[in-house]
Amino acid sequence: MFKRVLIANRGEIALRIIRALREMNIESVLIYSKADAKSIPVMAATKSICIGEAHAKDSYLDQDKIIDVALKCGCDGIHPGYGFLSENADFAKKCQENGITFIGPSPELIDMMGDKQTARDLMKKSNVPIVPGSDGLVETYEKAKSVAKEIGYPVLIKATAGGGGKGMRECFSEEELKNAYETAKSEAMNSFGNGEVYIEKLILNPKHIEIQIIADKYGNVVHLGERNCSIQRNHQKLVEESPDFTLTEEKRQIMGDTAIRAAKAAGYDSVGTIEFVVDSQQNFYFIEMNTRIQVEHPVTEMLTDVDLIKEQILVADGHKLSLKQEDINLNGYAMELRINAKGCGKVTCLHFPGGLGVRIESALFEGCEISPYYDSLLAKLIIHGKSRLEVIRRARRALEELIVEGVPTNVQEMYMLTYEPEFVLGSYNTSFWNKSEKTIKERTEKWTCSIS
Amino acid sequence: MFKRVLIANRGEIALRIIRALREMNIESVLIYSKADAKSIPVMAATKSICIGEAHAKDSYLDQDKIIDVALKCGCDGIHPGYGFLSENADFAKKCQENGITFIGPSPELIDMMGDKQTARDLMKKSNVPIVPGSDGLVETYEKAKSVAKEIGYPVLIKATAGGGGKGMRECFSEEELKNAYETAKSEAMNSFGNGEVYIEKLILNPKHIEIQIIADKYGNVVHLGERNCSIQRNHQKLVEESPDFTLTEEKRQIMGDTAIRAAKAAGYDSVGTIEFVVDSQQNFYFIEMNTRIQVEHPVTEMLTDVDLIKEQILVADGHKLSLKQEDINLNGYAMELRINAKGCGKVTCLHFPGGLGVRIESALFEGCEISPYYDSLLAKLIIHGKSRLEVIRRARRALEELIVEGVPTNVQEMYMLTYEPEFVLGSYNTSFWNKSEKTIKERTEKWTCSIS
Amino acid sequence: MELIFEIWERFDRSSAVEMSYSSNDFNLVLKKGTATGGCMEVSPVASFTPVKSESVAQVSDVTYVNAPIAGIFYRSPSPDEKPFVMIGDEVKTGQVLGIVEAMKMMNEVTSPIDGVIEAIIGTDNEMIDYDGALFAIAKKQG
Amino acid sequence: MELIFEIWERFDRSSAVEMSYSSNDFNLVLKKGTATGGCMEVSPVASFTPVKSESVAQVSDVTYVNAPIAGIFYRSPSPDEKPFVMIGDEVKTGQVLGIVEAMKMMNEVTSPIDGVIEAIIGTDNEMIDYDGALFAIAKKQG
Repeated sequence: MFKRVLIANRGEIALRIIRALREMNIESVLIYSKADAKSIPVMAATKSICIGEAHAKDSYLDQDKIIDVALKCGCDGIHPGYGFLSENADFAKKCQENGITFIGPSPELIDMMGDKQTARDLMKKSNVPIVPGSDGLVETYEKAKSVAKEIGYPVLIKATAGGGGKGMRECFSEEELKNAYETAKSEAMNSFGNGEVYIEKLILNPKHIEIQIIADKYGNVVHLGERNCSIQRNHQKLVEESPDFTLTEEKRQIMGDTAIRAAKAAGYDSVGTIEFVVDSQQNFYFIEMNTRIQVEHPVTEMLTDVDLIKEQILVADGHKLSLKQEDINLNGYAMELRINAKGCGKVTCLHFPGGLGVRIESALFEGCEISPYYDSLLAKLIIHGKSRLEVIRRARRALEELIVEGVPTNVQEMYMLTYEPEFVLGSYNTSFWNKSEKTIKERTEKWTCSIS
Repeated sequence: MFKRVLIANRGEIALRIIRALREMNIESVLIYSKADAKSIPVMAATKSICIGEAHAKDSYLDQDKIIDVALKCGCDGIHPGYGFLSENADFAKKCQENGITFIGPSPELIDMMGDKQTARDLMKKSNVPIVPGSDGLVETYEKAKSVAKEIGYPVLIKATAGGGGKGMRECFSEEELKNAYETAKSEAMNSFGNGEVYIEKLILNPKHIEIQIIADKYGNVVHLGERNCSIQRNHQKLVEESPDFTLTEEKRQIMGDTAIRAAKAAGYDSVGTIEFVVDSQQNFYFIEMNTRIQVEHPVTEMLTDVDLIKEQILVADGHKLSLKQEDINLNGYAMELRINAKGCGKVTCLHFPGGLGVRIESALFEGCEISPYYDSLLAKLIIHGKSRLEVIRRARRALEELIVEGVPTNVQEMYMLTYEPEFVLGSYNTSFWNKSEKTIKERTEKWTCSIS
Repeated sequence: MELIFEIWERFDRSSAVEMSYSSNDFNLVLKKGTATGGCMEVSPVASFTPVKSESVAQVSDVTYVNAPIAGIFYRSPSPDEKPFVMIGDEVKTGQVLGIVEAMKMMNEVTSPIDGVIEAIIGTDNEMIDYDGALFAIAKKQG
Repeated sequence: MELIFEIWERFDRSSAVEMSYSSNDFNLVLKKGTATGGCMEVSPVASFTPVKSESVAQVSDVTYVNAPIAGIFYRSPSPDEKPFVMIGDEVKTGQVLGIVEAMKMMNEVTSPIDGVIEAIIGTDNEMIDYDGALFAIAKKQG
C-alpha cells in the first residue's frame, strides 16, 4: 500500500483526497500556490509545501517542481484530482520515470483517449455506437449527398480546421445541403485557409449521459450506473443526477455493458467515465472518455456506497477490484448542485445545510478569500433520497439553509432552477439551460437583490 | 395529510422535524422560549411563537399554552420530539381531546409502557425475556434463598421504595445472601420507613442494546435492527452504533422478532425502541420501551435509508406502513458521536466536517449562545461507512475537522475515545466509560489545551 | 400610522435587519441593531433576532406594554365595539388597553403609567408572542 | 400593501440578503444582516495559517531572505564542510548564505544587502516552501 501520496490539486477535490488518504492511513503531501496558503487542504494534509506563485503554470501545472517535491518528500504516489495535470500524459509518464505511481491510467491510455479520432476508431472497432459520420473528409458535394443520405438528416457539416462555430453548418434536408456544404467550405477556407470538411449526424438537443466505470490492472471492469449531466451553461455542468429519470432499465443495462466493453477494449485500469449523447429516441452515441475522477463523482457514491477515491487509489496500487457487477445496486436518487462564485471577495458568513441525505464537499470556511486564479466552484451540495421528488424537495430546503455571504454566488439561481417544471419532471436535455436561463434569471432578480 | 404541525421542542431535534415537514410540504409552527429566540429552528419554521420564559416549565413543558397555540394556529398535529412532553400521557390525551394528532403512540400506550411493572407483566405474557426475579415481594429469608437459587447467582436485592443505591445489595453467593438480605431490608426500613424488598438477577456489565421498531395503526410492525448504546456516562449515552459488532446474525434475528412481538403485544402504533440488556453469553432481557423518537435515531437511518421522522409522521396520520420486513437491509456500519457542551458561553468559531459518510445534526451556528436551561447536546456527528474500521477512521478525521470554539466541549475526549482499544475492537459493554474515563481524560489533558 | 406599525411589526418578526419604505405619504427606514459590529452579528440567525427594544430604543420616555402571554390580541372588548384606545388617547395607570386571549381566558392588558398612546404595535385579531410589544405609551410630561 | 408583504415573505424565506423594489406607488428596500469586518479573525483556518514572516515583522530594519524555489535547504556547500554563515556573521551584498536544491539544481541563496545575520530560520537539510524565510539580516547601521 502507498505510504505517502502527493496531491497535485487544490480546493474541494484536494480535501476530498486528503480525507480518503487519512481514512486509509496513508500520509498526504499537498503542494500549493501562495494564493492558497490560507486554505483548509493546506491545514488538513499531513504535510503541505508551497511551490510557487498563484498562476497555475507556476504551481499546480509545474510538473518538474511537483515531481521534485514528491521525490524529496518520499511520496510513492501522486493523485492529480481533476483538471490541472489529471489528463496530462507527459506528467503521468514523468511520474512513471521517477518511480512514482500516477493515480490514474497509464500515459498511453491518457494519450489514446485524449485523441478524439483514435478514441473514435477504437470505439467503432469495439462495437460502441459513435455519432455516425463521413469517417474522413468529404471532398465533393456528391459525396456529401451520399453520406448525408446514408446517415440521415439532420446533419452537421464541420471544417476539420474549424472552431468557435466557424465553418460549421446545420442541415435539415437535401434541399439545404448544397448551400450548406458550399458555405461551410468557403467559410473554412476564408477563416482557416483550409476548406476541408466532414459530415456528422446532428443530434438535436441530446441528453448528456455518462457511465462511471472502475477497472483494475487485471482486466476487471464494473460500471456504477449513469449520471445525467445535461444541465450545462457553456459546457459547464451545473447539476448532475443519477439515475437518469427517463432511461429505461433495459437501456441502462445496454449502456452499462457498452461502457464496460469500451473500457475493456482500451485496456483501461482506473476510474473513468464514458460520455454519451442520447437522442430523444434513447439512441446513444459515444462522444469521449474522461480518464480521471470527475467533479460529479459523489452522485454515484451516494447511490452505490462505493468510495470512488479509495477504489481509485487501491486499483492504482495494484489491488484487484473488490467489487463485482452484481454487487452494484443503485439505491435511491442522488443529485449534485454546484455552488459557484460569480466574483471574488471574502466569505463573511458561511452556513452549510445538514441533516439526512445532505452531503457537502467544500473547502470553504468563514473568512476565506475567493481568488480569481482558479475555477469558481465553491461547494458541491450532494443530495440523496429515496425518490426523485424527495431529492428535489430536500435540495430546496438545503439551498434555503445555505448561506454564503461576501461573495456573489449562484445559490439563488440554483434555487429557482429547482422549481422549473422541466427540471421537476426530469425530462430535460442539454437545451435546458438556454431555454430556462431567462426565466430563472428573471425570477432570481425578482425575488432577490444581488450584492452590489 | 397534515396541513400544519406544531413542534413542541427545541435545538437539533426541532430542526430535524422542521426539515422533514418542509420536505413533506407540511407547514411547521414552532413554540419557543425567550432563551431560544435567536435560534435556527425559530428561523427555519414556517411560523414561530414565543410562549414563555426560559425555564422549561414556563415554555416547553407548559401543556395548556402549547395546545392553545396549536389550536389558534390551526395545527392538526403536534410533534413532541424527545424529552419534554414526548412521553407524557396527559399531554397526548389533551392533544386527542382537542382534536389534534399527537405524533406518537396513544396516551394508553405511553401510560402502559411508562409503568415498569405493567410493561414487565405484558412482556412476560408475550414471552419476551425479562430480567428474572421474584415477581413480587420477598418477605422472608427462606423465600429469598429459594428465589435466588431459582434464578441463579449473582442477584440483586432491591427495596421497592429504594432509590439512589439505598436499600440495594449485590449478592454473589448463598453465603452472602443472609447478610445482604437483612442489610437491604433494614437499610430500606431506616431510609424509607418501608422494608419491602424484591430480588432480581444481577446482570454484570451488560451491553445496552436496543431495537428500533416502527408500527402503523393496522398492526404492521417492522424492526430496523439494533443499536449498541453501551457507552454511557451516568446513564447519558455518548456513542451509539449499529450493527452491534459482536452480535451474531442469529441473535439479531431473534432479538428483532422479539421486539416485534413485544410491540404487537402492546398494540403499538408509532416509532419506538425496545431496550434490552445483553449479558456476556448473549442472553438478552427486556428492560423498557421508549415510546418516542430517540436522539440516536439517525444511526438507524444511515443503515436502512428509512427516514424515521417522516415515517413517524405518516403512521401518525393513519398511513399504512410502506415498509416490509424483507425490505429492511442493514447497509454497512454507522455510529453517532454526541458533541456536548461542558459549560455555557457563546460559540465564537464553528466549522463542521463534511464529505462522504458524514452527517451533521445540529442547530448550532457561529455566534449562538449556549444557555444553561436545556440539555448540553450541541451536535450529533453521524458517521456511515462500509466497515466498522472505516467508520472509526472516518469519525477520527471528522473530529479532527470539527471546530467549536468559545464553549468547552467534549470534542477532544470523543477523539481520544476513538483510540481506546476496547472501543476499536467493538467488544465494550456498559462498564466501558467507568473503566476508560481516567485514561481518556489523562490523554485529553496531555494532548490538548483546554480553552480558558 | 397603523400602516407604519404594521410594517414595523412585520419588520420585527422578519429576518430583515434594515428596511426603508417610501410612498406618496411617507418614508420609512428601519434597521436592526445587529447590522454593525463584530462577528456574532453576521451569524446566520442573528438576522432573525427580534430586537424590538433596541430598534426603538432611541425614542426616550416611551414605555412598552407587552403581552403577558402568547395569544390572540384584541383591541376591543368585542368585534362590534370600538377599540379600547386609539393613538393619541390619554390613558391612566391601570386602564385597560386591550385583551390577549389565551387558553379561553381573556387577559386584560393595562397601562402601567399615566401617558399618551404613542403607537399600537400589536395587530388586532392576530397571534402575539409572549412578551411581544403591544403598545408604546409616552410618559405624560410633568 | 398585500404585494409588499408577499414580496417580504418571499424575501424572508429566500436566502437573499438584500432587495429593493420600486413601482409608481412605492419603493421597498430589504436587507439581511451582512455586517462587515471583524469576522475573519475567528475563522477556523486563521489558526493554522503559517505566519512566520508576519510574526517576526515587528523587528525593524531586518531583511528576510526567502527561498527562490521549494526545495531542500543546505547551510553548507557539502556535508563535511562548515556552514556558509553563522548568526552574528557580517555579510556583503551578493554573498552566498546557503543553497536550495530543487530539481537537481543547486540554487545559491545570496544576501541582498550588507548586514549581519540576525537569525537562521530555515532548517538545514529540510524542505523549505517556495518564498519561505531562510535568513533574517539586520541592516548595517550607517
